Amino acid sequence: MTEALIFEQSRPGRTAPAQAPLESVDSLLEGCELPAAHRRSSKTVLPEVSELQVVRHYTRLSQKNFSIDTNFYPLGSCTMKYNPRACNSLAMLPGFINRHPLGPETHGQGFLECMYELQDMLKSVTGMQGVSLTPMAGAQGELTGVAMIRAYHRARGDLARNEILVPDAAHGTNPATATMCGCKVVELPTDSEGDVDIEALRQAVGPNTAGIMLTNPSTLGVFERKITEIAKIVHDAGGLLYYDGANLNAILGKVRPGDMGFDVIHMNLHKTFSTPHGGGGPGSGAVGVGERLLPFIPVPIVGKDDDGYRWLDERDLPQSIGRLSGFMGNAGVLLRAYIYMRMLGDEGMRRVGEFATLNANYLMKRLEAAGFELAFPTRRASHEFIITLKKTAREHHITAMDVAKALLDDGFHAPTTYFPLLVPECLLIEPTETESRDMLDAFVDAMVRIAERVTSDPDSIHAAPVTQPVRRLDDVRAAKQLDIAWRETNDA
Amino acid sequence: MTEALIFEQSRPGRTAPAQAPLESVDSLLEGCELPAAHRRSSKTVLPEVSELQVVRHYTRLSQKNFSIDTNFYPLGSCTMKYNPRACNSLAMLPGFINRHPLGPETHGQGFLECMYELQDMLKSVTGMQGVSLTPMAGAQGELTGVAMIRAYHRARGDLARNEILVPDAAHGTNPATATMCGCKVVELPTDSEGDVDIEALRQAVGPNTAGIMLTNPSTLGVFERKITEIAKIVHDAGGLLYYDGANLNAILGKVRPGDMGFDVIHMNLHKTFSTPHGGGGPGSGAVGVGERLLPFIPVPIVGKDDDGYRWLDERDLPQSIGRLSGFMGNAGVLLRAYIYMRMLGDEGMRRVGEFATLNANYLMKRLEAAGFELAFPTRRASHEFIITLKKTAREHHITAMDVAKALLDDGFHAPTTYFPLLVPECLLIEPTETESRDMLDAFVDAMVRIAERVTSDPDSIHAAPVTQPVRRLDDVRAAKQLDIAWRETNDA
Amino acid sequence: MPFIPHTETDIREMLDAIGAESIDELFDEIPESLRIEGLEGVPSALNEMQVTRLMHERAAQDRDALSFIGAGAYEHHIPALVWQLTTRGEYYSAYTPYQAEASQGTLQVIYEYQSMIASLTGMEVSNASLYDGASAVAEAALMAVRANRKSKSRRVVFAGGTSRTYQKVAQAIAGTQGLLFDESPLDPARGIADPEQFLAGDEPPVAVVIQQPNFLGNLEDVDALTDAAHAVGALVIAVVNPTSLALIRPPGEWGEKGADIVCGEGQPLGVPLSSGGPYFGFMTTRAALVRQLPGRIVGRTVDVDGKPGFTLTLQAREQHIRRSKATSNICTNQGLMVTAATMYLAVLGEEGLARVAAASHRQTQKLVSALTSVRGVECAYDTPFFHEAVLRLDRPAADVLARLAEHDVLGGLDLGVDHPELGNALLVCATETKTDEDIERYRALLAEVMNEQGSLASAG
Amino acid sequence: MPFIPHTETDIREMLDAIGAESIDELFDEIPESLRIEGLEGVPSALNEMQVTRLMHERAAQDRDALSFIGAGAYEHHIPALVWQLTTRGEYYSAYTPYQAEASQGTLQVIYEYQSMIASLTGMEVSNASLYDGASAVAEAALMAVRANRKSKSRRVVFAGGTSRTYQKVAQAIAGTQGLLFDESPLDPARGIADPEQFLAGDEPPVAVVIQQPNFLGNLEDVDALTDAAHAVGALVIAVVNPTSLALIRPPGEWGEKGADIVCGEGQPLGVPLSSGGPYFGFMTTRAALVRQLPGRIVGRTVDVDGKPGFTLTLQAREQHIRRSKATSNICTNQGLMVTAATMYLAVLGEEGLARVAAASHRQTQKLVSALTSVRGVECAYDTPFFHEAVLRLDRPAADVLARLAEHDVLGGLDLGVDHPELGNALLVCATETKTDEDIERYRALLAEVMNEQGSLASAG
Ligand SMILES: Cc1ncc(COP(=O)(O)O)c(C=O)c1O
Ligand SMILES: Cc1ncc(COP(=O)(O)O)c(C=O)c1O
Repeated sequence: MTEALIFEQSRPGRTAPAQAPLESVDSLLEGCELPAAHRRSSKTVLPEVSELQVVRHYTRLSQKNFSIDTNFYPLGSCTMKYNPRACNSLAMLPGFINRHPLGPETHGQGFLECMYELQDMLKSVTGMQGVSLTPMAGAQGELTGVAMIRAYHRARGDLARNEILVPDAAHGTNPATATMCGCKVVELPTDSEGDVDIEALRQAVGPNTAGIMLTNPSTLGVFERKITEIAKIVHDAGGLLYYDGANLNAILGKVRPGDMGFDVIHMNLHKTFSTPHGGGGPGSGAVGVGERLLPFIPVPIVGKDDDGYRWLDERDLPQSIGRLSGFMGNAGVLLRAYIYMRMLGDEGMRRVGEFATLNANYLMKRLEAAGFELAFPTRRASHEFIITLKKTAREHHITAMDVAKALLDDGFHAPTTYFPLLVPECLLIEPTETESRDMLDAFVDAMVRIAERVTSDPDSIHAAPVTQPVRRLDDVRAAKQLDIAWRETNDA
Repeated sequence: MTEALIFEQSRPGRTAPAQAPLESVDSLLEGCELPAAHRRSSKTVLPEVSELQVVRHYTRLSQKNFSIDTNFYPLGSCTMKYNPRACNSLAMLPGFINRHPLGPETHGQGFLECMYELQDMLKSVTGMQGVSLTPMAGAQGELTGVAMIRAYHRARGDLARNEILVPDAAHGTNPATATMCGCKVVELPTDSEGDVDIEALRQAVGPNTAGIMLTNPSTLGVFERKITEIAKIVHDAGGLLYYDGANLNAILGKVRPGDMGFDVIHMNLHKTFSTPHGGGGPGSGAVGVGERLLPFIPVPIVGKDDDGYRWLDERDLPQSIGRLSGFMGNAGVLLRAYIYMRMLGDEGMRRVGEFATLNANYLMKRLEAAGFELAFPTRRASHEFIITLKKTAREHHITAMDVAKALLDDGFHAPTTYFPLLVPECLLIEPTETESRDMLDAFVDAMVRIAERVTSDPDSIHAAPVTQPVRRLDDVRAAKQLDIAWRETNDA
Repeated sequence: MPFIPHTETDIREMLDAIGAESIDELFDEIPESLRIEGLEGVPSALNEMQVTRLMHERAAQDRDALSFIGAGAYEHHIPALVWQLTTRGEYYSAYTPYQAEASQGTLQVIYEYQSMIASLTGMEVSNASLYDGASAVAEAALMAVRANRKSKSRRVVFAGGTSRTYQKVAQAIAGTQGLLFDESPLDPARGIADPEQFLAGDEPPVAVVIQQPNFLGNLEDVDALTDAAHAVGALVIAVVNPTSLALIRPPGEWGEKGADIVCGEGQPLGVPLSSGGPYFGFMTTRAALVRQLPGRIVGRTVDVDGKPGFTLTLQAREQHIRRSKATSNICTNQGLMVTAATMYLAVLGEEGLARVAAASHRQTQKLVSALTSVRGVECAYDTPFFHEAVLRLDRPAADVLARLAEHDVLGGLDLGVDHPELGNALLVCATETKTDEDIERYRALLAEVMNEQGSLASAG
Repeated sequence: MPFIPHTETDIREMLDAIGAESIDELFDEIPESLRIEGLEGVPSALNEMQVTRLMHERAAQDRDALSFIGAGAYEHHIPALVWQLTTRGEYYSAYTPYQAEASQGTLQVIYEYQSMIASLTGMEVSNASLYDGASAVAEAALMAVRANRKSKSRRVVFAGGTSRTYQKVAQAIAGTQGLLFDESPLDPARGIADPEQFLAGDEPPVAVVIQQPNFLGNLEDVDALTDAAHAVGALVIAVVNPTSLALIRPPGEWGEKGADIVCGEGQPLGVPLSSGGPYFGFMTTRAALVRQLPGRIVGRTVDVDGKPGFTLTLQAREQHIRRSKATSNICTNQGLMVTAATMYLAVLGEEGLARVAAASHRQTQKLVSALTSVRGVECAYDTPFFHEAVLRLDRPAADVLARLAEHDVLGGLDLGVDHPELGNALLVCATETKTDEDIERYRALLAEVMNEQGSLASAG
């Protein structure tokens, strides 16, 4: 059923009085000096609804979502794994959520201790020398990393280095970040087996090379086998290596970016460390750095001395690239990651990479056996892998998008579609380690049923989804007849 | 989609290891003296599932429910009003939920203070002299009340009084309770306007009369107008009056059972005081008593002296009918009621009865205007009212049950059907004060649409519901081919 | 007007539709003389912020003691998922699943619950819950009387170690129907019922009640007791701790034929202590006795399309159908608690629950060893126990407990009140939540208190 | 293996299906030399019970101070429903609504959010969130440069009262793209930017940033500043506290033409303080500039049946489509916080939010009166403020604050660190959460501390 907008449920004069001060505005402002010139007189669209209406509306809306808690969600590159419920309730203990970010360190030792230990654990799993928790998502981690690379070169007077090498398979945030840091993006081609084209790389590096941004395993779902060679080439050319940690889940406990030769890394704690994705965020893009970039790390970070834990800021780290957020970053997300890591422990952490990889390889083999075409059939899957529907698209006019929509009807969230851009009609599938084999088998069954319908009943696939709150939406109209904010008038 | 039973998702050897001690049973029991003769060897059906499976299963199952938080739920006699979310979170503060019931009073002054004040507020709104919070639901409150009435007569040596008068419209718990207390039930007829038949009452009372159980307003949705006369008749005959507080919501702040002449009352805190119904409970059936029954009140209750709050028990109340629960009753429910009452305050409490009554009368008039037949067209509705579909049933073979099912398809929970038993094909409709007029109008619209289909498309009503997870269920088969516990074998 | 959504316009138009001048007029059938104007004694409204602060202050007063009290309510770790899911509005704010098609969530949960608890107790069928363990015993006694048609007796014998509170509650609830409750002697040396004396003398009872582990924590000789009761034609009501059943032989396997009715307190299965409730009572039995069960029962069936689904069944036992002849007056039960328990049992599983039971047992063994190393403290019995045990002190437990409590250690239950015959006895409990450090903290504090009081005593 | 559901059988059969001997074999493409064996520095696993206890202990260390700190993050009452609903799994564990049909819940919430925040700021369009207020300012500066094609300047001027932290963050994020940030002079007497000197000298900037209320709590003369900026062809970026907008004129109404871009910290709208995050940054603008907005945007459209629905739109601005030419690199944003904020705004409504704002204002007025009654404490400015004000002390604020904190009163922010030019200055804040008793507690304690330190000083 369509759920009316909250604005449409509004009635003049209705309120939820338990939620606001009991006195009226006029009575509250009596005797206060708030000049009329500053006072607002215009109305807003804020709805006038009861508390029950709010509860009912947002409860009902929630039911219109797929989520990990309700559906298998194999969205490649996003690591949609189980978010332990304890992480939520413990991170929201009153002591944590009521603490003001500028409160004195004496009143935050519990929180600071968690952050300090989190920094240490993240160093340990990545093989880096320093960690800053402040970036608020992967993309901000990237920005931090490239800014540090830039600062490093500048500190050495190496001002010409403003090119960032990025494989063509890279996530969009990589090139966007390089631009945001005032760098030029140099795209690197991928070879037929999904590795970076080494020759092209050799050509590309030079005195302008600031660094390279790599995801390993890459967004193609394969491990970059020549990583040590790449590292050598880039380092020899005077560049630094940035590791996009979005895919860290694949190798957790198996191999460390620091050991591969990376100088800086961001980690998506909302992926590998299972903080919730929240319908689009918040995440955390904590960064780890090697020796060379240590002085440039963004502040604040948590240090420890005889008096306990304390913030280190610009005064402690004068070469820091500075601050990226109003306070210290997404503390609540960091707490969730901390709790998750403590529950995994060293052994559990190793198992993450192992079982994420087992699930992906199993699913890949089963889909291959069922007739689906793999993008890189000669390769191991990492924690994810790609199938391409280019033949189906060509022969039956059923696209990756069509298959994605048909999956929704079977109760499965679709894999990532049309990314990476260089594989046509692709589905990037990431089951994660927290899904059972039964679920993977059920997914294969659904894919097989869809494949059968491709020939037997293609229209039904074009018509999909039919079991969702809406059917396929008119995206063109959405962009052309832009309606992105409700107004009293446009519906009255 | 059908959600497989949790047992069907089980696989041997699968666990949710974060939830149990990390050591194995054998290792835990090493060196412990637990004789083999006591050890269990048989298996259970407890499922072997992962934490994600549990979260996903019970999240998905929850979505198969109608509830106040998702639907209008005008279930007569049940007072399905908004359950404020603050009542939930505040009653579950660690200090409250971690407190052991036998912990010392020194460690429970916060809780005890709430209970003491709750007792007082309940006295105030009912006009009674004493309150015990211990009964765990309305029915247990009834049992408490009748047991006190019995104890009162016995204490006076009045041993013959073992008859309880109960109107024929009474809720099933009333006669069932009387029986459970070893009393005989004498049924009283109702007159055509919904009042107790006074003449019949006069006939019925006598030296065996222990008391009468009344709901006022009655389950017919009307206020018993001759209540003072009834009270006099029963009292004169030596009996006491029991007030079934299930319908207290109708008169909260307007009139008090104590003032009507009742000697004992139970309150369904899960109705009038908005504690959640929890899919069937828990509730609370706190009892209030007048002067005469004070000595017999069940223990424990909370008292106050110079040292603070403390439990009063059998030692303080030697004539008490005793204990009805292992500890003190449904403390968490009581806390929710307390919080609710504090948020309403005196004025808010008065408004409850007013707006519950306004909503019921409005809905009644609108349905009458739309052609529905009222059971008591000459009467005011209380907080609820009855329509009868006997004509529709006779002429179109569409029953109250059919209409109930059709309402589900429109997203409305059905009113109470086939209760009270004496009104044929009845729907007992209780909107509560927390529903908006818009919602009531939408309900009328739905009823009108159904009424139209009664003639235009009766089959569609017989076929309803069609939008729910299942269609109409085979109740006969459920009782005949009894399947009330899953066993490995019966599905393997 | 908290929680009331009406605008002034609504009120006016609604009254117009009704044809009334004022809301007050809607109450015109109520005798004027009865109407009240104010509600003295109810303070004026607090908003949510104010009540939040108030409740935080109150809760803060009750916080943070290290507790070794059991005695019928047990502190266990409750997985975070349990209450995060249980309080979802769809469970929390629904009612009894009268409209089955719109309540399949609750119904399937109850069906799963019934299956789990029946299996855990070793029985065939279960109801959907009763109020709590104590009242369940009362209902079980009434059920036994109904079920044991061969017996003319109304006498019900409690094995000597059964909770005195449960006995009192049974008396209060079932006593009015003429049931006569007796307690069999406790073997003072072993702290369990003596099978020899269990049913000695008197007329054979209609039913017996055997608690395992008993209130003192000890493991009864349930086989002998069960067989003795069956031998005289009595039904056996087992009262059990559900956690223990992952480790200990279930009532369905007691003696030759097994217990007939099993009930108990469900609280240990994922329900917080909460000062005593809400908890839930469970009750299971043999299939043959299902029609005597009190309370709701959910059955699996199919819909008109043959699709499986769930519905309330065997309602003819219940008050809303059978009225004065119902098996019980229970209507609202403890559904939400059962929802929590089902999730708890699902996520723990057999192995997890067994570990909880085993860890509780081991920590209690450690606790007893530690505390009895303190001078003046000894073990009252040498009987196998589960996760509670009775200690005997050389002085009244109340004084010791009070001193411990000053240091926020709640040292157990003073048995002096309900069991004066046991002397200076203290019932202690440890579960998997108590670490070795917690036990050591208790021991050290106890040693200090005993020492200090001892020297005080000798000084005085 | 926490959270991993595989049984031994699963593993074996899965490896068989893959054709691998062991899980390790699946890593055979990774150079042997890089593979590690253990994870030193990661402690071994705790179960949920253990980590629960640990976190309770840690949280207990951080608890229960009476705080008068604001400075960009504000303590407000958050209705209980907000986080009970926001943490429902369907919101909590979903991701960016890439599959619109299966994400209508999240999408409609964001559409409602966009509508509310656009309206509250007096603008036409909004994005779906940025990371926080500080980074939103940086994004706004970058957006202004893109949008103001007429200007050749890369200079952005901050009005003097703008948060220094925001300035630093803008520098760190946008500085690498060659933006030059300047701060205009603060009128030392009034604690606001002087409109006369605002854009004096130098080349006209591409944009200006005006914070209202400014970091010192004072209300700027936004009309004059806005018009001055527009007069020289600069775009106006407004940085606002969203709570204040229920009471204070919104940026859309500043000066002749209104601000061009509005951003700020969304935290006051239902997001807990949580040591600094996660919060969310909001950004709204005029419809004409929508294609320059960074971040996600949700639009309303219809499905193939003509039924209304919601979807991500204008994605061509974003990194996943436009890559190096995107309006920003932002991908994951702060969706869950926006979900909370939407519920917060819905349940408060305009009237509720205005009351929160008015109560905060009044309590701050009372706070200032109370504290300035203490000897050695005076008001730094006589300018209208919203819910923060600067006090000047006769000694360094740090010492005073430290003493107050010992009594669990957090007396405000010492401005000595970021604003040494203001002398011994203290930024204090009260919201609707501070009662008259709270204020009196602070006053009394401050008087004591000032007195004690005073006498100590004279004694020493
Ligand atoms: C490969 C890759 N890199 C970077 C990112 C950006 O991370 P975030 O969304 O946390 O900004 C993502 C996220 O989807 C990603 O998949
Ligand atoms: C009129 C009436 N009396 C008594 C009861 C019994 O109350 P409870 O269900 O709390 O036992 C009810 C509950 O539905 C009722 O409606």
